[in-house]
Amino acid sequence: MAIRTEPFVINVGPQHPSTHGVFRMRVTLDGEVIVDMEPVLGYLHRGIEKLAEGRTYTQNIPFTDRLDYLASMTNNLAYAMAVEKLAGIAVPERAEYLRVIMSELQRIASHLVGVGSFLNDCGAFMTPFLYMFREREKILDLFEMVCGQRLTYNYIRIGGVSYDIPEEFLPALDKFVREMPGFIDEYDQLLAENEILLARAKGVGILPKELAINTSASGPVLRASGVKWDIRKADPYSVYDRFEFDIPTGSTGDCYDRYRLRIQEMRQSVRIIKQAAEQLPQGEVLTRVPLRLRPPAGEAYGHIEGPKGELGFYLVSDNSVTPYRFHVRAPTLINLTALRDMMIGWKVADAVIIFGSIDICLGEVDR
Amino acid sequence: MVGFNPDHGLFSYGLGALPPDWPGNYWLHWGLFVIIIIVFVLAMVMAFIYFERRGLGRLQVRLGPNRVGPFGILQPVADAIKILLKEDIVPAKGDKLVHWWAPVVAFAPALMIFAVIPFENGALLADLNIGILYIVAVSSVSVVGVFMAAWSCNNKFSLIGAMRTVAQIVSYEIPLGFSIIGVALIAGSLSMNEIVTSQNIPFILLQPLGFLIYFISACAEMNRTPFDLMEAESEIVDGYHIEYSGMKFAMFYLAEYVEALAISAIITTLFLSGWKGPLLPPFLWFLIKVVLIFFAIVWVRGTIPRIRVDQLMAFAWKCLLPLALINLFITGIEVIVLPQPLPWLIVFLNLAIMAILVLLWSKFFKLGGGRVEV
Amino acid sequence: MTVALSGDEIGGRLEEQFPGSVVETGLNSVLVRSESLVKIATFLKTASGLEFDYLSAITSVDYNDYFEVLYQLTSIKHNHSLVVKTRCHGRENPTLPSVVSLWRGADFQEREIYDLMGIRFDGHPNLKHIFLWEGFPGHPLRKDYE
Amino acid sequence: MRFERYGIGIAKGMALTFKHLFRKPITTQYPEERLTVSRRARGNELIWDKELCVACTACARACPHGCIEMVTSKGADDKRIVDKFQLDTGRCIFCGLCVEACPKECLFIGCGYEKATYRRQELVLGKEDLLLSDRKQPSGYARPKVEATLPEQTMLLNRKQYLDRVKKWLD
Amino acid sequence: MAGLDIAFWTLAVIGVASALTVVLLRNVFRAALSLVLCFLAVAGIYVSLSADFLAAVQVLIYVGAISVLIILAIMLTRDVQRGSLSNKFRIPAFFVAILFLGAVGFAVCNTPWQIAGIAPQEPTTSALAGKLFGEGGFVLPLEITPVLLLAAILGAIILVREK
Amino acid sequence: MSIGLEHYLALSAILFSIGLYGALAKRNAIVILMSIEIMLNAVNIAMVAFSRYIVPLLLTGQVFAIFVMVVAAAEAAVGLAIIIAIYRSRETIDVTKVDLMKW
Repeated sequence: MAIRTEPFVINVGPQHPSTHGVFRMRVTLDGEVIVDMEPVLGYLHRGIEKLAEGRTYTQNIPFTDRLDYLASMTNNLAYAMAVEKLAGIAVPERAEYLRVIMSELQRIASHLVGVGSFLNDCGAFMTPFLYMFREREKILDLFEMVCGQRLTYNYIRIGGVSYDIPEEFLPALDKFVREMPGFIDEYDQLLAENEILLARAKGVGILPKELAINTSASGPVLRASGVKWDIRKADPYSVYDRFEFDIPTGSTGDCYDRYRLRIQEMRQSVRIIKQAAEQLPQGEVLTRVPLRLRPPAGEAYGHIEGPKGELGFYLVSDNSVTPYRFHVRAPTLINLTALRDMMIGWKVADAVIIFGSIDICLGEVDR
Repeated sequence: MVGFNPDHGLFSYGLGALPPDWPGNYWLHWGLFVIIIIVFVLAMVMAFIYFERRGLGRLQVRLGPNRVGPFGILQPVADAIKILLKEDIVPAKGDKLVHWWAPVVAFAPALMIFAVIPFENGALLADLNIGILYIVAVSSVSVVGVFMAAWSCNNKFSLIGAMRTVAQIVSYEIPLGFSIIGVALIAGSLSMNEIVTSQNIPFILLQPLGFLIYFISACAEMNRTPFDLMEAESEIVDGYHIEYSGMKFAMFYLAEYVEALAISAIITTLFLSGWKGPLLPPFLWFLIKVVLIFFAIVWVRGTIPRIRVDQLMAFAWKCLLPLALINLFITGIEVIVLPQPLPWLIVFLNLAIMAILVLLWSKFFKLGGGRVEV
Repeated sequence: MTVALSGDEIGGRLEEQFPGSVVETGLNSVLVRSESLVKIATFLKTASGLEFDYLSAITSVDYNDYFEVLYQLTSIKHNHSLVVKTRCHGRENPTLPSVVSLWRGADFQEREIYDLMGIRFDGHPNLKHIFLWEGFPGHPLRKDYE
Repeated sequence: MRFERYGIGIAKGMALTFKHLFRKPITTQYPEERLTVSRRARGNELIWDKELCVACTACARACPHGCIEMVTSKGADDKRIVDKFQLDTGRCIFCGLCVEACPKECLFIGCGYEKATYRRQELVLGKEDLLLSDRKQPSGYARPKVEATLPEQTMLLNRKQYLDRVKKWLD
Repeated sequence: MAGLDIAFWTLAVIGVASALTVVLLRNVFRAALSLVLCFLAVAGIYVSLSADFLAAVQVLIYVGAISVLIILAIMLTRDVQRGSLSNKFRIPAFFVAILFLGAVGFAVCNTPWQIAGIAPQEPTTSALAGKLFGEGGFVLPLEITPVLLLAAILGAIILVREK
Repeated sequence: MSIGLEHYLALSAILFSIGLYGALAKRNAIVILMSIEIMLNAVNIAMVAFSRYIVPLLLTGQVFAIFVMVVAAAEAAVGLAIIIAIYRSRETIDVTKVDLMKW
């Protein structure tokens, strides 16, 4: 039995604590139930794709940092891989290992923020968020050690990584890898079995498997729907084929699955980092490429499994120093496609957590 | 209740704590006591704000406010000064008069509750013989304040908040009332002071289920996590006080903490034998228990996520209310069948009953689901 | 490893199925006529052995003479990929058929291309500006945009 | 979802938060306590060694934002001299590409990070502001020689030892 | 009995004034708020009549429940609210009210009330309980009231339910 | 003259007349309901006053006041439900416009 009331429209965002940036949802409500939802984007559109056409290949790396600012390392990596594919540059082995370590650390950091803010949206008053930020700080410390910045790294370069790691990095990484599983257990203990969270998130915002594939969802959103699709396994890049790790998948594709999946992926990332740090070879870390690189005319699409999904860079070169076309396949923008279907029929409170469980970053959505 | 004749009225029982040879007439005592209570409440609220912020900080492995004064003890003062200096904004299309009065209406009932809280034996403003009923009645008035605030803002978020408020407060008042009646049955009185004096062992042991129900529904009444739906920051951006700033917001903020203090004091009085306790002076015992209860509230806030609105209603009507009714029923039988209560027997009996009921309800009660076809 | 299917082979199959639809074939790509895009896309999505159920990305490139739109197709079932390209001419009102009915993942990407590159997609259910505001002059990603 | 677990999940979470009550807070009390930045830190400043500079403008060309302005002229004995060297730190994104591009290793990025000002024009650093001074610490970014002289960042390994070092380094 | 006098006059003035605003104000929401004030004044009147239990119940039921329901109804119907307007019977209604007032006033003044000079019973709670549940009390009517309430609730649900 | 029964009865009568006027003269259904509540309250005052001054020990008036409150609560619930139902089918709560005896 439903009591119908006058539908009214509210704007969730662009300034709203739970839209993770300047995202706006025009939500039509019937009482508390969402009847219609329309995402409104573009508040953070900076035209990076156009800006990149006027800069050299190397100069574009700092721009990729600013796409998904919560996962800059993987953005660097995807871009560098696209350019390497375009120009046919080989990467030293040590650099490949460092890239793997960095991108897995970045995956953990990004998932920490994603899960933390998801739980915050559920109404847990900042506690899980701060616990997760505590570990994220450690990862940022590690990043600061290798490249001197905590947010916009500009570390992974065309042909390798910019610098070799300092000597204190490996012991610190080792300590982090040893401690991290314990912390992940703590997150599990904190809220994974919490009855209220189960009631809030389980069965809420289901994205069915077929719809997930059809809407080109990627990353944890796709895998939570039960599709075992991870580019690290499906199309192994870098040296991912040398490590043992599992691809966790969800069963129903609800918010709870997406949350659990991120936690499980953190465990897998720790596993990968451990193996990579053990196997880390000696040697060069950067193939010298000319500063004003002129790749042969052509096109290349480099894609990686970013923390938020398939991050791809499509580059067209006309044999000049600047890319002719620079296109970003932004995972979070495309993950938002199914947002309306996931939200309709749920309550306002669910809208917020469904949105949170997709884990978007507006820097990347709007570019 | 101005202008009431003390000689035959409700207030003639009160002020037992004052020495009989205290100079001055009744009204002087009364006025003095009112001032003492207000000062006490405001001081406690300051302390609570500090306590909550520091406590939450420690639960979240950070320090909490520690800059203003030693250990940040003056942080509430700094907050107050900051908030008083803020610009006072009234929405242009709002109802100005109602916007002005809403914080007052929300604040006054919270303060009025303290008229019947016994701080020590007999040390209460008015030992009403309907003490508990008075509390339930007065605290239901604060809904009107929330309503006024929500309406006068002319904001859709605050309107949603108001709708949630009605649903929440009206629903949770029922299990709240029923769990209180269990206590009143055992104590045989509605007067707060008599309830304390009749507690040879704390009623939390005799009424464990009642305590649980009261604690949960009191959390909902004063809209604390996990029931802070009406001001849910991550959903409806603080609900009814979305458009409030400056002094008027301070009043709401204060009302929230006064209510938290009042609830802690009521729980202390009803279930934790109030000011009673060995060795230490009664007032200190009272304070300790109040702070303990408040810590529990803060602790819950620091851990648990928020519940959803339909689950909130389901929880009140399908879980708390039946449990409260069963509890009342069992208590009634116990009071009749065991006229000379064997306290410890009843303690174990009630604990066992509570455990069985909670387990049973865990099996029956379903929280979740909630998609509506549109 | 995702197998990038040979463009020549697929192009041959497509030409067999829909004569005259394939313009040229590249290493891993097929350039098709825009009129037969939806037909070909339906075929690629459903034909056994191909089953490109996942549309990774849509990209548009402005080559001054014409616009090229690329569809990065992936089959999750068979783990292979293919790039389908199509072109549209004319700078005033370039139009392509929409593939939203096949892959809903194209929704936001086609809107983005419409917004930034100015290519209309026939059959898109909600072709509006996505990043820029309504009434924004010009299409920023075009090469002649100042 | 049934309440099958009788509130055990809630109890577990409550136990965890209670445990955290007795843990040491992770807060760093900023103005009094400071963490040392890493040896490769890229702070909000650029340091220029005037003597070594050959005025090749590689740094200006490497900058993705074009916030470095360098005007050179031919001086005596055919050496190029720098007439104007200006960095707009308000637009700088501290990517470090200019430092890497410098062929003579005469440009350093600094460790300093408290550079807030009230006026935008104060963020524009001229020739004199870019020179090395006592108050500026060149960072080891792209400069291994400098890096070797700086203390390492070992917060993750040993907090106490690290904080001691910080104290020492500050004194 | 000066205290009682002051209390009565204050409460009476507040009650009458707020009741007048309820029927005279055009803003329905404000009218509902002054209705709350009127209810509170009536509760005060009960206290002055030493019916303390009744006063608490008045606040609980009228302020806490009925007025909240009324305000909720106002909010639900806010898009058709055009204020509280009067119909064409305003002047006849006014005369009817005055006439009624006159008649009652006449009756009040001309009836020889048999005032019992004894002090009222206090506290009333247990006495009321005895009256309601005790022997010779109102047990049967009291048991019928829940049936009435149940019927009202069911009726309300059926009325607002969607077909 | 100290306060007596007459005062309370007069207050009751005034409140009742106000409520009567409101119930008769208003067009907004919710305001009519509010006026009815005022009338019920006025009656309650009279009953409690009678009880207090004429049979102070019997409390019958208070018992009746309680019954009146129960009735008032039931009336409010049903009345508001009717108003909501009318609002939903007619998009109005103006009683003068609800003259069609048809749902």
